[in-house]
Amino acid sequence: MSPLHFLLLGTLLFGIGLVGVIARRNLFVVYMSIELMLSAVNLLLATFSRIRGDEGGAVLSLLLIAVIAAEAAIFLAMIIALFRAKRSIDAHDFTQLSQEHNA
Amino acid sequence: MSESIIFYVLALFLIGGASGMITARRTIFSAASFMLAMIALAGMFALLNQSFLFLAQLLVAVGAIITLSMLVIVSVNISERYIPKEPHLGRDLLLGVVIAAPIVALIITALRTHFAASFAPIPDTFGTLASIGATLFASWVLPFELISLLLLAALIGAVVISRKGERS
Amino acid sequence: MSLALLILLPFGSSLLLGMLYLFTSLRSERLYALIGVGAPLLISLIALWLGYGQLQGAESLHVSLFTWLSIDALRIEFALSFDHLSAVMMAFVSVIGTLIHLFAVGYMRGDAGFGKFFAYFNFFMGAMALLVLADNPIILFIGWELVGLASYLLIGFYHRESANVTAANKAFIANRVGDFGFIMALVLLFGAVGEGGFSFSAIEAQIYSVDHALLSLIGVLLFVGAMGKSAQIPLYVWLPDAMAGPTPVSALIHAATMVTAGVYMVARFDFLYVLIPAVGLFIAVIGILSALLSALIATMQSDIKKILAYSTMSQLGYMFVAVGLGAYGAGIFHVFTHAFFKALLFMGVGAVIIALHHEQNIFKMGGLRRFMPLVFYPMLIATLALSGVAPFAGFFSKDAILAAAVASEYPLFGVLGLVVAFLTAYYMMRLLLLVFVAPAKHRHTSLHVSPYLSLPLLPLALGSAVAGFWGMGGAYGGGDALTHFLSLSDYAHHLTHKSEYLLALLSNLIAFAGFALAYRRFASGAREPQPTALFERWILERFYVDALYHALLVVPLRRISLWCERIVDDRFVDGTLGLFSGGYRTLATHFSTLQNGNVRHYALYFLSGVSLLSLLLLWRL
Amino acid sequence: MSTAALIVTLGSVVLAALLALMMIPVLVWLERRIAGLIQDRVGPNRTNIMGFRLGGVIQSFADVIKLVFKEEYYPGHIQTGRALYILAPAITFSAALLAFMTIPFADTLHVSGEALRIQALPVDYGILWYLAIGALGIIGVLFGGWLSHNKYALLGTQRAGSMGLSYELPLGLAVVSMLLTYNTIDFNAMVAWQTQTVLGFLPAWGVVVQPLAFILFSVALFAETNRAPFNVVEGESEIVSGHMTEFSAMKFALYFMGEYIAMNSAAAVIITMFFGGYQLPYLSSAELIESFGTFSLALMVITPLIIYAFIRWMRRNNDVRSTLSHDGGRRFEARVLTIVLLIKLVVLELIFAYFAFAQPSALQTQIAVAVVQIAVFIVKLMLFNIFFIVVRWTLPRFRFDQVQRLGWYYLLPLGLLNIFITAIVIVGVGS
Repeated sequence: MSPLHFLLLGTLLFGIGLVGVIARRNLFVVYMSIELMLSAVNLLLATFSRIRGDEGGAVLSLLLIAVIAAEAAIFLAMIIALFRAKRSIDAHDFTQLSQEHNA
Repeated sequence: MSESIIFYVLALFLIGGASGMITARRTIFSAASFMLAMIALAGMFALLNQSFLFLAQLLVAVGAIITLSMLVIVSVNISERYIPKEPHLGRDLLLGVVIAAPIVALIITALRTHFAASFAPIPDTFGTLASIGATLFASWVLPFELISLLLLAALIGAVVISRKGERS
Repeated sequence: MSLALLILLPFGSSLLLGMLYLFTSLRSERLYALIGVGAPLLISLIALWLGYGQLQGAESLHVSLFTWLSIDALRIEFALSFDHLSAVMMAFVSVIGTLIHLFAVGYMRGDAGFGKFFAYFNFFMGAMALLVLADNPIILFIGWELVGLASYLLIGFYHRESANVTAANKAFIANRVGDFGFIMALVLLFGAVGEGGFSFSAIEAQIYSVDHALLSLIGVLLFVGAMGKSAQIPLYVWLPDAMAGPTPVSALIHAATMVTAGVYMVARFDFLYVLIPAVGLFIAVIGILSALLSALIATMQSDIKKILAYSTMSQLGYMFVAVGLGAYGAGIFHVFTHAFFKALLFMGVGAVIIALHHEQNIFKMGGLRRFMPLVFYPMLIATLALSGVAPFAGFFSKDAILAAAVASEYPLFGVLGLVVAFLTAYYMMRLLLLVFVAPAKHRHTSLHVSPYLSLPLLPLALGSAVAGFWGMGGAYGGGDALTHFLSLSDYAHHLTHKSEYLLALLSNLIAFAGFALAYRRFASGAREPQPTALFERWILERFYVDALYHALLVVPLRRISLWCERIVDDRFVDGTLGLFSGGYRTLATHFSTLQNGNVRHYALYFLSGVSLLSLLLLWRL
Repeated sequence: MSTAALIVTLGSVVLAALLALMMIPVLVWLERRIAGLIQDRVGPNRTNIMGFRLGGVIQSFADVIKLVFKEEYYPGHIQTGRALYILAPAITFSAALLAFMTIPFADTLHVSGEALRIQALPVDYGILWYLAIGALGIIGVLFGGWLSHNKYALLGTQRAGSMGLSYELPLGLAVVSMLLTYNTIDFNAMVAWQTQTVLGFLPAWGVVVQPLAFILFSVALFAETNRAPFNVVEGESEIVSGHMTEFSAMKFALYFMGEYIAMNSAAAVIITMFFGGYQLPYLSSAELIESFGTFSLALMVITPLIIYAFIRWMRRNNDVRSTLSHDGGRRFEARVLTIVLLIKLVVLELIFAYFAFAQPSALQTQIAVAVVQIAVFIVKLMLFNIFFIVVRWTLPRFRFDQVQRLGWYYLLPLGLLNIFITAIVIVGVGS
């Protein structure tokens, strides 16, 4: 079990998160996929920290966990707001960025 | 040897949980799978001698975030009929895999061909709360403070965004 | 420093008033009036003090505040000067301005825009001071434009009625035509003499080196500017319409001060005009035509303010005759005296209008002498002065002009001037009789006139009576004091004393003839005229000049514009652009299906790109 | 891993499992009996095995058997997600059980230079583990309640989730102030810190040093464990049984047991952090080892007195006083128990005598001290469990909004205030 295993695992997790963001319409799953990608990065950070024997990476990873928590708070608040607005958590229902739907 | 076995078991849970999360049609199963993955990830941290990260992962990622997500599902009462149907889920997932594969492949190739490292010898205290704390407050004070600011902003933002009424 | 104060005080108080009006809820008329009248009062004190210094033979003042523009050879100082001409102008502008401000306090009482009005009014005072004190044509032009702006703002003061806004626009646009001429003249002048400095004294020093033809062109173009500002043919059409503004505005701007700016400017450029007598003749012709035409129109008008407006234009015609013939002193003299009695007339009319609740038709008035003697008698004095009855102020100035005209190479001007004098006497007496003497047509039994409205008339009445003595000609025992004080490049005319007396007698007789005619026709009241004769209809319709302008300028322009809009714009310009924009639109329609507002899809595009790049890198690796 | 370490670890795990699992029937029994006591009635005391009632504990075992053998029934409307539906109670149960695992039952043994912790999970981040794992219990509640497809369950779940979140904060804040005080996250070190004295005579227990933190911590734990007066999650009179409404048989039992284990864990954490843990007041481990002979002598005197009193009490109360009862088994049970207790007394006296008069080895003394400390721990644990139960049956239930208001408006600011004061005091003392 070499460091490479951890790194490959982290990369794979990141890829899975990517697929989730692209393929899913359920806002909750999209949100969790984003969290998953962040966590994959976290795993990589922890691994690098362990490889170098440097705790800076672990600290960074710790800070990243805090960022994940902040992201969760905002994303969930947004989901609540969006759900209240349209009674839906389908990403396809939220297309306010395009002009024709604004009218 | 035993570590290898633990690694592979955890990796199985991790990949399985992650895949289950993006394939499950019901949000609740996604959340359950995600929880599984997060717990397995905590295990990975433990395996990397990052005992504090292990606890932080359990405490924050599992304890707080999953609970919060579930609470949102429950308290906003996003029941079955509000969940998108996603009739072409299989096709979409395939498309996603096709798009993500080259990216992952590139990183993996890069890692395999240009990265050769082994674990450095580490002291016993590596990754413990005291050690991480010392590092954190010795050379990472500014990021730490900034993160606290970020959390405060997120806190206020979450309150403002999810507040009822007043906004038209 | 005191010169700068003359500029800064009114502008500063205008700014203060504007701020107070815009940003505070303060609506105390007392405060606004205090500031609004205080500033002109201060500057008139300063101006009188400085003018007294000039009268005692002090050096003319020059002050350069800062260099405004410095581009290669173009070097424009923001400089002010205070010489004899400025002193005279400044003195009467500020004094009469102060009185009219005082009058306006009474006139505008209760108006919602009280503070705004005084902000504009003080702004006008500042602009006028800038115009009069300018040391070079550029600064003069700035003042020139600013008084135009103030005039525009004040004509359109009651902007809720579209007619007033139209009138304001008309004034502004007519002035722009004149300003175009002015600016062209300045450009040419600068091209000719600019490198050696551009202050009036510098220009005067170099003027002899300029080609005569060019100089004539400059003179004509400058006069075009004066036409616009001073309402001469053919740019006079705005002045009658400008009566839409509040009456104090008409009194201050459209009678006493701003409209004389053209005369002042020509007098300021006297050194230029003496070199080109042909252009002077042209000016005189325009002036006498304007005087005649407007006097004719005035005889048939029924709107009390319009009569005065046409009268103003007619008197301005006199002034241009004077300056055109080279009698600059006489011209400025008439400007000076005219300011007093015309301001007085307008203020009296304003008092009448206020008393009759904004009734302006003279045929609906009458019998007011009983109610407002404090208005009637000053107005009587002003009428006599305007009609040139000795020994009131107008007599001396008008006589000076007529004498200059008679003594010049073209005595026809004198004859026509006398005709105008007759008409003037006629329409002024008609006005006075119909308003004050003829039987009343209204049902008011008691009319109250505020002291604010009547008291400022008294000093002006005094001025109208005695102001002429300052410039009294030699024939009457005076010594042309004003003319000598101004020391402009007057052409010296020689008329024997006897012929002067004869001329004076003639003009007085003519004036009384006019009075008599008016008395015969209107003393016992009259109905609104129903024109029968062709000539009368012409006059009533103001010689169809407005219609002519409409037919000659507006209609063809509109036709051309329509043609441009339909053919050039639609077919050529839009067609070419449409080709491009249509292409873009087609492309955009196709691309916009990609931009469907779904953020996930945007992420998909982005990731597809990354994916392709990754593939490329993998292949290269 | 040495043999001693293996033995100690295995022993600790067994002990923890026993303390967690075997405590459940006892707690259920205690709950019912104390409820009966408070409501002026007897409580369950009839069930017996050959006349043995053990004061009614047997009733609890009967209940367990009933729950185990009950038919597995699934509500018909739960079509999908049955696996997770079954898993949900297990999550809650195992989270509660795991949270208990870092509680130290006795002081660290030092065997041949090796420090052996008497903890099921011998780690030094005990309190963090408790917070991290304890918070997972709520997830099982959320899953189970959501998958029940039931209005009452949904309401209960909403309440559970928001309660969990609101009271996690005062809990964490109280813990932070204690961490500041103890300067450690290790339970053992915390217990060691509490062997000091303050003001010369008071044991430096957490409750003495930080009374406010104790109040905050225990109130928050009452809420976290859904105990009255904060049991709005179940709120029988309002929402049937909350998230447990659609659960039956063993699935229900897991939730049920999970709650008791959580309560037990809470009691254990409270005594570890605020009541000196396994330590006797005034007697640190080192002092106890040093003077264990004297201590044994004292025990030799006290134990017979206690057992005598207990036997008298038992015989008096276990006798048939009423003519209505024809149950001769009671007298038989009392007689048998008396004999058992007397044998136990003799054995104990012998052991104490050995330690008092013979010369035991250092290891023996250490083990004996550990046993004493375990006993002390259990006694404290029981006392605190009884406290939990008494509170439940004494106070009425809060309304849900009142609970939330209490958490956010009072406990949270108080917790922050407490941290503030603690920090100031520590800086002041430290400098």
